[in-house]
Amino acid sequence: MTSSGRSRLYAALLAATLLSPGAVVSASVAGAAEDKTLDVRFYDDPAGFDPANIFRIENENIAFNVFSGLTTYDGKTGAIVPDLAESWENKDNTTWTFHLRKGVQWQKGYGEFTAADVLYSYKRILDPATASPYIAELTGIETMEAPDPYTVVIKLKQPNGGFLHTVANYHQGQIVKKEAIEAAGDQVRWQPVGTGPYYLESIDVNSRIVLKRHKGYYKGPAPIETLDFHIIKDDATAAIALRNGEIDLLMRQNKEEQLQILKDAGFKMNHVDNYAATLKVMNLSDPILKDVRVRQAIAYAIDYPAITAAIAPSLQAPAYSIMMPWMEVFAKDAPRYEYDPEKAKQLLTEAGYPDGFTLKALNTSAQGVTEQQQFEIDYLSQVGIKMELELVDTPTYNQRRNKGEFMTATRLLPAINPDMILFSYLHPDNRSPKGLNGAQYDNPELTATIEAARAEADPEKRMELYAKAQTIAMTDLPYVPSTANNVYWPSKTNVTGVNINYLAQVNFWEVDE
Amino acid sequence: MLVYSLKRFAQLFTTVLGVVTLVFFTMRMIPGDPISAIAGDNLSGEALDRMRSQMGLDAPLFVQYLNYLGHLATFDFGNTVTTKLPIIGLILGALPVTVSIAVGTIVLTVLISIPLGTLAAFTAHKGHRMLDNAITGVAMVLDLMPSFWTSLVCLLIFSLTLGWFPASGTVSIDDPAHLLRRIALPVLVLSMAQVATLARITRTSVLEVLSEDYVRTARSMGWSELRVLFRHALKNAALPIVTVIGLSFGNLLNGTVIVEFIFTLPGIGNLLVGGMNSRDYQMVQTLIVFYALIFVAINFATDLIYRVFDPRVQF
Amino acid sequence: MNLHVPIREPLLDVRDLHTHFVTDTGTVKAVNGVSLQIEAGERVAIVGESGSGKSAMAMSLLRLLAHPGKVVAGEINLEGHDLNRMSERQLNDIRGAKIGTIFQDPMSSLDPVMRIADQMVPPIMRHLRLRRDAARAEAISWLDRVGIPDPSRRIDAYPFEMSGGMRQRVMIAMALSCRPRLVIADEPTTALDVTIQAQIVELLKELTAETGAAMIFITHDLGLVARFAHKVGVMYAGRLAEFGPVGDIFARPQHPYTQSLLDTIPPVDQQERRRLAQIPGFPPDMKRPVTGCAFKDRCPGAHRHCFEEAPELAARGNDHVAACWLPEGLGADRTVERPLVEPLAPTGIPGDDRVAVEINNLHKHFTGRSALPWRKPPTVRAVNGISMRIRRGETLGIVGESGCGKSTVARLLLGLDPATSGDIFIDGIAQMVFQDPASSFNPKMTLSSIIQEPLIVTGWGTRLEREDRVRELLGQVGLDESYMHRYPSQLSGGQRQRVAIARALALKPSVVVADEPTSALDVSVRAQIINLLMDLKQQLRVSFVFISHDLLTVSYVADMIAVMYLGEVVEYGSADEVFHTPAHPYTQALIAAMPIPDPAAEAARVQTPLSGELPSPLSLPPGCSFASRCPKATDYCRSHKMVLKPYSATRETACHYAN
Amino acid sequence: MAHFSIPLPARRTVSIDLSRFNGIVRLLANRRVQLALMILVPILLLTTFRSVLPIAGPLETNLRAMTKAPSLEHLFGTDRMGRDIFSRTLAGIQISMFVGFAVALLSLIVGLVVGTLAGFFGGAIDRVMMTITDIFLAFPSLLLAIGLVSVMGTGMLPVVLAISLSDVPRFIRLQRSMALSLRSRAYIDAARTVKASHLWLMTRHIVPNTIASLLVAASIAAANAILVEAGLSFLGLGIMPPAPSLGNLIRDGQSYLEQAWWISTLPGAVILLIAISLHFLSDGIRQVLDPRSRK
Repeated sequence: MTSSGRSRLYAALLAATLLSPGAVVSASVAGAAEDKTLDVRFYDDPAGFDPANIFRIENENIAFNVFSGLTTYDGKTGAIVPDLAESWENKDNTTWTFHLRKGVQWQKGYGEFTAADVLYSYKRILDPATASPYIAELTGIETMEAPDPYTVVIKLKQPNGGFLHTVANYHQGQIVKKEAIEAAGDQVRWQPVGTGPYYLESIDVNSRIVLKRHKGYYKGPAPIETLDFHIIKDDATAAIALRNGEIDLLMRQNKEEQLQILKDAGFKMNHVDNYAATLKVMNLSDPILKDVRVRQAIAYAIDYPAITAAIAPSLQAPAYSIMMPWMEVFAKDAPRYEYDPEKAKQLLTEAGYPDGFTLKALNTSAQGVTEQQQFEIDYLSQVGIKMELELVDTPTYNQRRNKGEFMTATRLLPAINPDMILFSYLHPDNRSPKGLNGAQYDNPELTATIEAARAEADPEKRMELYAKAQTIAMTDLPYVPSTANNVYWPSKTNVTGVNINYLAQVNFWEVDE
Repeated sequence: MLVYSLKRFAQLFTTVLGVVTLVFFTMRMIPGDPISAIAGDNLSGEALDRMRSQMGLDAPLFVQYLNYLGHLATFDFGNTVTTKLPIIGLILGALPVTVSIAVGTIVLTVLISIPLGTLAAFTAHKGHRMLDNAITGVAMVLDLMPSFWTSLVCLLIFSLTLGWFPASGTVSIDDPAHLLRRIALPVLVLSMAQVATLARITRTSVLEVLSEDYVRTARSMGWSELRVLFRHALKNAALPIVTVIGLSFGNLLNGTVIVEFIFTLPGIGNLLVGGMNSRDYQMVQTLIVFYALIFVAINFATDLIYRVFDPRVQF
Repeated sequence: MNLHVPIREPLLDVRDLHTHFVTDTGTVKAVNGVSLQIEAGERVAIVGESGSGKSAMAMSLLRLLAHPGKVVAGEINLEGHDLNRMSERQLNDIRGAKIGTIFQDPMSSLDPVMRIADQMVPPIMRHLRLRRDAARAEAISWLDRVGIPDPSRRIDAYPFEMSGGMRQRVMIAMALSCRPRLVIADEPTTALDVTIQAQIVELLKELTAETGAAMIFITHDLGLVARFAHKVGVMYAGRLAEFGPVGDIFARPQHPYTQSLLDTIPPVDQQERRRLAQIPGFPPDMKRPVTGCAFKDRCPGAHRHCFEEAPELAARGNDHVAACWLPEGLGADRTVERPLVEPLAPTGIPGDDRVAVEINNLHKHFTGRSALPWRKPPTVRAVNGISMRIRRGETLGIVGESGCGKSTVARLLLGLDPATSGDIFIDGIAQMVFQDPASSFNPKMTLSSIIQEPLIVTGWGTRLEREDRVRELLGQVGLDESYMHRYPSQLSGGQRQRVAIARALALKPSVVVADEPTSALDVSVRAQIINLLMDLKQQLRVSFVFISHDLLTVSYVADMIAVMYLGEVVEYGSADEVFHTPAHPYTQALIAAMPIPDPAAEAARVQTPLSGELPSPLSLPPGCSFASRCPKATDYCRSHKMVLKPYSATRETACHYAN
Repeated sequence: MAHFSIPLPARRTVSIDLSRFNGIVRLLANRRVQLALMILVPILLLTTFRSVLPIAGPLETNLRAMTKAPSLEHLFGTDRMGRDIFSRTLAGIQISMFVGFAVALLSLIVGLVVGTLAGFFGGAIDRVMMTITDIFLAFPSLLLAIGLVSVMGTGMLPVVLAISLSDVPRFIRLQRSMALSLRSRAYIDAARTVKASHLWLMTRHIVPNTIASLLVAASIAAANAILVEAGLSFLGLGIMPPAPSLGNLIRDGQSYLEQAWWISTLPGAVILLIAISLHFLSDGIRQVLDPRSRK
């Protein structure tokens, strides 16, 4: 066989791998012949990988590859696809029956995965002793049952159309093994055992995380034997390490200028666009901001397309809604606020602030005043609004933001479960300090709409309700969308399959070199 | 000697206790706690409060303080607050990195600056200012360049362009050759900042010694100038030099943060900043105790070295 | 005695030596054309005041000048070879080997961090080409010869483990260790106590006689010259003013400067207490070119010619040369003009019997910190039970060597330190004139505010009144009003001491304590200050406590003298009596050690310097504190404490055998 | 280089007479001071009158002139946001100089007061003060900085305090050692014989004689503070951008070194010039104060 013929076959097999999880055996075997190692940049100190207590994307990405959920997200489309559950059905969005995959093996010899593991995992989250911050995600469950080892039936207190997100391979949705948890004691976060494509072989919290291929992974072993994550915090150093060939794949490059250098040097610029929106949270209990015209004026006053084009054409794009355009629920007809300083001035005059006012923006000092903020200050000053930044360090910032002690602050929306976003950010039950509704937003019409949407069984009607909710939200504007963020994982050209999903995560089972 | 040791011990005790108390209450006065540090964009206040009470961070301050002192007295440094890692292990893991950087820097600095400073002093003593000015000037320029800037320039030159040293990679004392390659650039960068100070001190003290009466005595007995320089001047000038080296060693241990960050070295500066950013009280407190211990130990070592150089120093 | 029979060429022949210091503000011509010859075995003293260039000249010989000093012209012929034309390397074979050097301050002239052996042995190895052990043996033998006890052990000591006297002995041993033909001694005894000075001078005399080395002896002390030198060179403004045999110079000085210098010394003979001669003005600024004789501005006999042309050295007798246009300088009868000092009755002011100061059984113990808390801390008994009375208008002189407690007494009198026990009664207030004119004043204050300070602090008068008082005081100490706004650094040493006296007098004190007020001053200035103190005493009827190690000056100034030793007064009485008929062996030793500026008298004295050094004040001997050094001491002395007992009507002494 | 081996002639006082006449004159006559002023004065003039110069404001962005190399229009070029770096540098100098000055002043005052008390009284006061300075010296300065920023937020004041906190112990020690050696000076004894109060002794005799040395230390501390501020900025603890402190300027441009070297290099060169001038200034002050140490 000619070499071109062989590579064509290989490509075909690879395509098959990506398309249908079932038919991968031969490709994986081909990969397993060599003991390949992929050196990956990891950008911060690891904080542990216990699904019940996991924080920050980089740690979540490790967990994403170690654990599995009943469902998971497709790396390219963001759609929910089967994972440990082969299939499922639901009644009235209330009773969810999952049919589990058979023969799935736990890592490190913990045997076969069964329905009991699912029940244990969810109960663990719900156990107050676990002190999981994600407990609220599962409190909607009324009963959980395992009629047989391969079936799980979950009954919800109220209908929830987005429940498949809850059981996805993310946070509370990740399935753990009782025996492994008990064996780890208080070191659970450092001894994760899952059913995912990679297991944690060793970790040096100061410098290195090593993942090894889980040979018994139900889709077949991953092509790469070893994932060697090196902690490199500085973005410029990380770029140099990639250019030096010390690493193969750079997890997140957040400096536009480095992206330019890497692009010019011919590296592969793996990326996902619009993975999340940055919002300006308008605290409606503020006497000035409670006037909707003021909030709209702010939205009209800033030219985000110009800003993103100027400072980070790769990393940012303007955002026009709290929903991302790729989402199913995205409403195209919701109001948009294009740059219009005259209109902003007019609205301010109508609201009684012809000379503007002072907008105090709480922010973290971690990056100092960003270029974006500097532009915002510029733009706002042109309509008479004086934006003053209150910069505090990250813990303080988080604390004040959660307590609602600010005039305006920002939030980065993780944009995967639209229903969850709408509830967390717009439902009055979730007003801070209790929840994430930092705007203190309470519009009964919107509340009724999202509650109805969640319960609605008919998908078309649900979409309509969601669209209505978006229209209300974008008219009231408790959150002013500013930018949508893109995520870049530059790599050497021979690294393939780096598909970053909308949680900014990469499924390494798909990666090869 | 016994008396001296007792005194030292008393000094150590008061310094460490003072430091511990200061850091304990300062840390808790600072807004934000370990829980708020891990709160990202999508954890609600309710969820965080649950975790807070779970971790017992709401006990009365004084009780926490006494508890802490009790643990300290039994050398129990505990675990990190949120990640539950044994702190002593983290510090012992990071210490060799930082210590190698500090030692490397001191060695390189000494190797460069003492000959330079001596040369400058020698020529200045003879009334030739040219070389003296040049040395002092270059040292000053090196001293004044911000280390984060020189770090990147060094990376671009020595790592990217010349390919001599890696920019990343695991550091371990088990592999000294690799360790040396990894710390070479940080050591270079840090030495740049130290050379000026040490060269200046060397120059000043050698110059001072050169005008001492006993140098003239030695010259009057037919000792050559160079011999006088090496046998008399350097030995007598050693005290201020040793003091500065001791001080800079202490400074280096907490001044390596920036290079550790840029060169991705897992040292204790890294731990400190990380601990501070995550409000890990336990971590920061323990590190500070370490710093205080090191500070006192360096003072002690400096004193011992004094004794080697100057027989007049008695304990 | 006559050593200078001209045999061959001289050992050292210096011709027209010029040494300059080039500084930012001008060139100091420190040595400006000196020529002199020294024969083998000859001891030549070079005298002169600060800045006369005597040290620069001596250091020029071996090119040991610090930057920017430089020999710019001249020949320095040592045994026919011109040192000035030698390279550094060649000169290093001369340094130490042919010419040894002894420096002024034994405390700073030895390397503090090197053992004696490491400093002495390598030069011996190098110059005498000996192996290490032989060189070490040689070094030990030299230490032995200079009187270091237990030399084979002490050679491994560090300098700080030795006293100043011992260090100077080491310095001498080192300088002589390579058997040089010439020894240059730059003020070798200035930093030492008088009894130690006598020891060192004797040692130098003996050793140079033994080795046949010639010697250049730089000093400002005319008494030492008389005791020590064969020949004397008097330097002034970088040149030799006069050069000749010591007897000749003292008996028939030819240069007005030499003559004035000799006149400034208080006479030994107290019967005729004349006002001391003063040399007016200042030495010339060495940065400026001098036309004519450098001394002309200060010379009472200067005439026109002196302003036009500098005199060269010209013969004035056998081997005697002087650089003066006047045939005999100021002449032999110059002393007559000086008035007699009005003698005061030793009991103070006639008709005024009041006591200004009374001290009863005064103790001052300094307690150190003990090594361990439970151990008894070490205690220095700096003042150990003294009692004295000073009448109004009387001057009490306190003499003694360093460490005897005399300065502590001063501090106690002034209330600067609290006494451990005993009483001090002062009728009025006490003020002080400090030793070091450099540190006596806050350099940041003008003279006006310095002198006003006591007035301001005690709330005296208004500002105008205080300024008037400052003017009055400046007048009393002989300074012009224009000095009011100057700073201390703008004054000469003598002027500073005048200001110090003015400040001390500001509050009209009943007693002024002067702690070594003249010891940091040059001879000519010293005379001015002593004259001033004598004048003030007569005008203001103020009591003085005059503390000094210089017996000659004290005997000239004081009415009563107290001799202190180890915190005790060993002899106390009228100045004449104590000075002329000392009763206590220590007083006798002090007077014997005191150099007298009269070569004939010196030659006649029996030189048996007091042996040994001051015992440690931490462990005083149980009996008489002087017993360890006393030539007359017996077992009785060593076991019995001595107290002052009347010796005559006006004298007390603390010696068992004096009575 | 004046190491006189000869004792100074008495008339030397005459030459001091004139020069001593006015300390400023002597300072101005010093070559190092002249050099320092030749650099500092034009920089300060430009800084002060930057508003009337024909340059863009330091915060003015210009999307049409992004990342432009130095030219006549933009002497130091422009940055990613099209801001004129020359203008930002001038504004940065103002901020950095203020930081330097404030740190120097604060350290000086605290050092002076505490050091004088400790050195003058000695004993228990001294021991307590020294223990406290020991504790602060043993405390990593970075931690102090992080702590202060957390408590006070970012801005000028916390930066100044954070830098000062690590300088203050050094100033205290310096002042203490000088006070210690001065307190046994004869002129203090002289004042004590007339029962001058402690306050009088400290304010009239100790402080005037130590202030000059502290000033020397302060000018070095000022130069150092400018650099430390730059380091703190790098860690996000300094003065917040867009305020163009020199540290921020270098930090902003640091990662553009390969594409646009001027963004960080030119402001960096200016920091260097200023710091070197401050060192020269302190050297000059020292030389003028102490003619013997003209090394």
